[in-house]
Amino acid sequence: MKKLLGVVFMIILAVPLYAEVRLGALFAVTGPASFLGLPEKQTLEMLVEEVNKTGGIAGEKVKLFLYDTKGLDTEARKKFIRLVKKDKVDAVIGPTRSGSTLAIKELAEKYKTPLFSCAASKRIVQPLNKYVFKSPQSDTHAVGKIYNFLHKKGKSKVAIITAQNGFGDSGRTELLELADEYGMEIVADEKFRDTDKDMTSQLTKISETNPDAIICWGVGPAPALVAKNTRQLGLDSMLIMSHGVASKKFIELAGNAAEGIILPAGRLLVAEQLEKDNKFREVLINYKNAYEKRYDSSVSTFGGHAYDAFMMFKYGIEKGGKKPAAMISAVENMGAFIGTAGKFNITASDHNGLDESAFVMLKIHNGDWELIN
Amino acid sequence: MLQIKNTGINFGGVKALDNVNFDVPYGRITALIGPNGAGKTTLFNIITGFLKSNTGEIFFENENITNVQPYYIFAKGISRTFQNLNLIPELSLKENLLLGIIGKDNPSAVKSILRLNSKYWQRMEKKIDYFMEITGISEWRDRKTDEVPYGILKYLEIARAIINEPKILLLDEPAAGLNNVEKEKLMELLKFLVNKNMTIFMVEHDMNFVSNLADNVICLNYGKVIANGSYRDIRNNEEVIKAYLGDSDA
Amino acid sequence: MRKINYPFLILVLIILISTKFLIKNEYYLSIVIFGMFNAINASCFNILLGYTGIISLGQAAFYGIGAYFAVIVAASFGINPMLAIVLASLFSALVAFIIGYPTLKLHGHYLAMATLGFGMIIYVLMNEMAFITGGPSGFLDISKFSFFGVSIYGEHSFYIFVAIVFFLFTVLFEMFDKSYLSYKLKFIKESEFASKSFGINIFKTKLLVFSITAGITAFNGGIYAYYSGFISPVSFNFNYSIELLTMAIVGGLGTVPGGIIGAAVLTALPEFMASIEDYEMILYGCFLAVTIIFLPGGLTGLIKRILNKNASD
Amino acid sequence: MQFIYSGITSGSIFALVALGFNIIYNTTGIINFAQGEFVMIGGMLIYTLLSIYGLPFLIAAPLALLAALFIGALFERVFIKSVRSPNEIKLITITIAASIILRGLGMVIWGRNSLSVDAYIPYKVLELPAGTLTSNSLLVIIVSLVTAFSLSLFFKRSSLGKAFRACYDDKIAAGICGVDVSKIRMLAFAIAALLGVIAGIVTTPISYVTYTDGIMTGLKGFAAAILGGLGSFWGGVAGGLLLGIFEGFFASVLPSGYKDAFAFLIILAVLFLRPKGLFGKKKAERL
Repeated sequence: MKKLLGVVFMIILAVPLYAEVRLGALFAVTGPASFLGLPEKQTLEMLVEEVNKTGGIAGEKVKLFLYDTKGLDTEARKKFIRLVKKDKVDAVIGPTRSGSTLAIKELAEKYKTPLFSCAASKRIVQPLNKYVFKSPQSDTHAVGKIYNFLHKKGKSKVAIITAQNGFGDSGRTELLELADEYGMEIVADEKFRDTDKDMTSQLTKISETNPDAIICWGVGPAPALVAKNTRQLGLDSMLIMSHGVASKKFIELAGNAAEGIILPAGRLLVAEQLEKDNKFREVLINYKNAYEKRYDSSVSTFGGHAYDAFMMFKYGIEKGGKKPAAMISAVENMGAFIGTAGKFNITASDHNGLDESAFVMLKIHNGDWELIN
Repeated sequence: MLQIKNTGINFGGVKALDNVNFDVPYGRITALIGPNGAGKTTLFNIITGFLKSNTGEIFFENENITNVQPYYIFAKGISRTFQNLNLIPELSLKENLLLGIIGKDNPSAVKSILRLNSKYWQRMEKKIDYFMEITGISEWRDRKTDEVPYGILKYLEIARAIINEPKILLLDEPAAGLNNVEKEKLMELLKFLVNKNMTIFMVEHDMNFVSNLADNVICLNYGKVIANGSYRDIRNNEEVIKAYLGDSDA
Repeated sequence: MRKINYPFLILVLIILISTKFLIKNEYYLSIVIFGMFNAINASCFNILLGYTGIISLGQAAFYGIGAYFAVIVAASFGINPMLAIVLASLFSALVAFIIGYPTLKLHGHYLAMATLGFGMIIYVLMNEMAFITGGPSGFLDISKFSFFGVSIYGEHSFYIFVAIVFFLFTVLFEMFDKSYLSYKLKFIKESEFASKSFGINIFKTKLLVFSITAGITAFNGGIYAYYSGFISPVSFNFNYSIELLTMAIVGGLGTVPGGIIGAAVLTALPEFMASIEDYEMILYGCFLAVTIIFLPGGLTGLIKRILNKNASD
Repeated sequence: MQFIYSGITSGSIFALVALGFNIIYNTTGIINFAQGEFVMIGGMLIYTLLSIYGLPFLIAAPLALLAALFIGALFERVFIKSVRSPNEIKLITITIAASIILRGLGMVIWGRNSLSVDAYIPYKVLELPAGTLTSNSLLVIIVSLVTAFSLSLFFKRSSLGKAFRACYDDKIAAGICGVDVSKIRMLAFAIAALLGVIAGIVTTPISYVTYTDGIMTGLKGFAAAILGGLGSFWGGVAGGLLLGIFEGFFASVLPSGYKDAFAFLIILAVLFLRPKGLFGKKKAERL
């Protein structure tokens, strides 16, 4: 009897000894942004599983707490507090949307919990918050890449058509702000809603201004409609999309209308087309193959954001441990690392660490991505 | 007291009321009879301001009240009841009775919420008690309307219509749905009210009820007054007999 | 003039106080805070629909107007947040008055459409007037909240503040429920025709109720903005108005506890189901459906029946 | 001018949804907030039958329509008929609950991505005066109009259709005269679902289908029905087309961000001037 009690006692004692890394995650798994949130969720679940199979991080298993934000700010806020206060996580990956991230930016500092956001807005890291990192490229870089490309082609009359959501709004702001710097003239500034089913009215207005290029900034099915309607109206301007459509799904939806569309995107989509000795190739192909094998659906750059965020987190735990300050300083001193979005160089003053080189320009050709050199 | 002059109304080309003329004399009971669809309730609705007449004028105490707003007509001292009762099931009888008075007194909402006008409410309680007494529904005072017999609700509705002490009471089929005992009681109540100098104008189907009460009967058919006189005159009027027989043929 | 239901108010007070002392975890506190915001909004919705018979699918817009107006005014003119919230509340009441003037002449589904359209227009304005609202990306520049010099920050102090506001509103709603005004509204709801013929100025009364509830909702919205520290249009779209509708119905229309119980249950429910993920939406819908199908008086009706049964046993 | 073409295309879909609203409104007096979900389900069904089971369109479409009738009838039996002591507001809320359930099912069954099917007829751009229309858009317009006309014939000529109208005029009287009001109700939901599924089938090749689509589609259809006047058959059609044209018009003359606000502003203005919609009839109130 005494022996048994002893064993029980040992087990009770042992539980806290058997420590684990507690990782929180917030993704918009349902709601209008769910097609972004789902690959992020799947990627993270896959990575956590892999890491645990190989002994965890720094010898501790990772326990994942994942909640759905439904794409809502209030939900993100509630669930973040839940992660911090109820589940007592060491760090949080996500949320999917910029708005949701901004809604909890201050809370991350208040609760001293590192946050690795998967949303793009540069307002997430500017002004800098010590506890908040982000893994996707900023819109500034995408816009710069596009304007550079147009500049080189000698085009300057640009019409923009942007989505009425956080992503489109952030892109629009950058497009307008950077236009002067690159000598671009914005001749039309139109908008559409994610739920719109027809964009020909806006595009007719655009066609009257006769632009060299039309830049469409949005995510989801709506940009595919923009592409279709552009073809329908027979506009011969160059059609440029944002990195928001960088998934195979977009080509499927837009069908023939996708042909010839140009967009900036991470290298993930063209991993196979990279040269053999390209430093990104191995990382990208490994992730891509693992994801596509596991979930039987084609990889998207959004899932890649979760991948990169997890890599930051993993490094932070490995080198800094679970103490927030130490974890953050470890990530800040991570040095250059190759992620799916590009080459990160996170520092104490730059919590994103990507620049324009994270993007490559792609062209859609024969239903597939093609690298433009 | 109440004068209907040349009143007419059309509903999509159909003349629901056509050149109606009659007076409702002071301090009497006047009944408006006629087959279904004759336009009786329509006339009530015109008098109380819910429908706008196309022609004619209505005078109340020599004031032209044609097509004015319902609340103004109410303020002038014209009160009415309805075919379906329009009582509130979740409130008690007492509270339903209160509804008859607040439109007239318009007690301050803020004071009422903050419970500052208790003197007023004490007076109202007394008033409610009195009118429940005369309509004979005191014992049901705090019951909800779905817990009491239909006849009681009819009395309650009349109590609600007279609690604001109107000059003239318009009753839309007061005897409908009542049993004989209840009808007797109602007749007594109405006689009592007339003795108290109230004028009553009612729409009623029950001829027995009308014959016992009405000093004056007006018969309406297809929107026209076809007879006007005492019950005895009306009963022998050929057109009235034809109208009712025609009705029963259908 | 019925008697005020003191046991109910005392029960609410006890729950609020014991929550403060029993719940230390900020997560649970934050859920309770959200529950109280929802409860005030749902109660306002309940006064409109359950008492007066006005179906307003634009309540989220008033909530949003309150939130945006308060933070924008405070940020632009540097005035005290509390004053800004009061101003927001007045502004929202004014907007409701202007909108209500033509709208409240409509009835039933037409009224629903008009208020819904108003909500959509406000939503578009929140998105498009980016120069003052920050557009779809949201409004970040929200100052710290203080109440007569007492700084209120974090879940614990906000809990106390919101709980006080919530309790005061609950007392107000209860006093309203027992006043003649609530009878008058119910009379209007039961029959506009009859209430008109008893001299009630329906339009004026409706307009007054619509404006006051809009003011309360906006007041609540202002506090919400300071509590959350970030607002963006998605929090104030059509879906939120629909949520308020379901809260009021599940709780029980035309009763004071209705809005509160409905809000409490429907705020807490998704938290319990958070780990079910994909099936959450279906379960939530089923819960709603079952409540509506089997509980005619909502949850309040159910509780009343149980209490009455016990009392008669 | 382009806005007229695109307006008529999207407007004819709004019209179909508005007809669904009207049919249910006329027999039950309620607004079915799940009407938009029927459209979503239509798109999903045709996607499943065409792209997953690989059936030819001529088999898939009738199958989807049959399924629609079944879903609509089932919907009425499960959600509407079972409500205890029903009143208008409760019935409306139960349709909201149902729409949440349908949306949830849509997500679980068909996933979160937008789905698309190949066009049913060859893609062609028709050059029209000052604008263009695709062959697929034309198909949408034709199918919607044909559906509306055949439905109006059904209501006018067939005895079942007459029973529908009797129900609208007076439920109690219709019941006395031997019309099975409960059956008519179920049929009304079946027809409404059918209309939704037709709309879903014709739009999916053009504008895809996503599980969240129902909310906006339903809202626009509701707006169209109100604009035309609730319960008015051709009012719903006119309301739909007008709403579509308004939207296109505002998108093409104003900063397009404000187009929805203006579309709703127009609806508000119409309601203020004509409280029963453009073609709504005032039903005599019983006092």
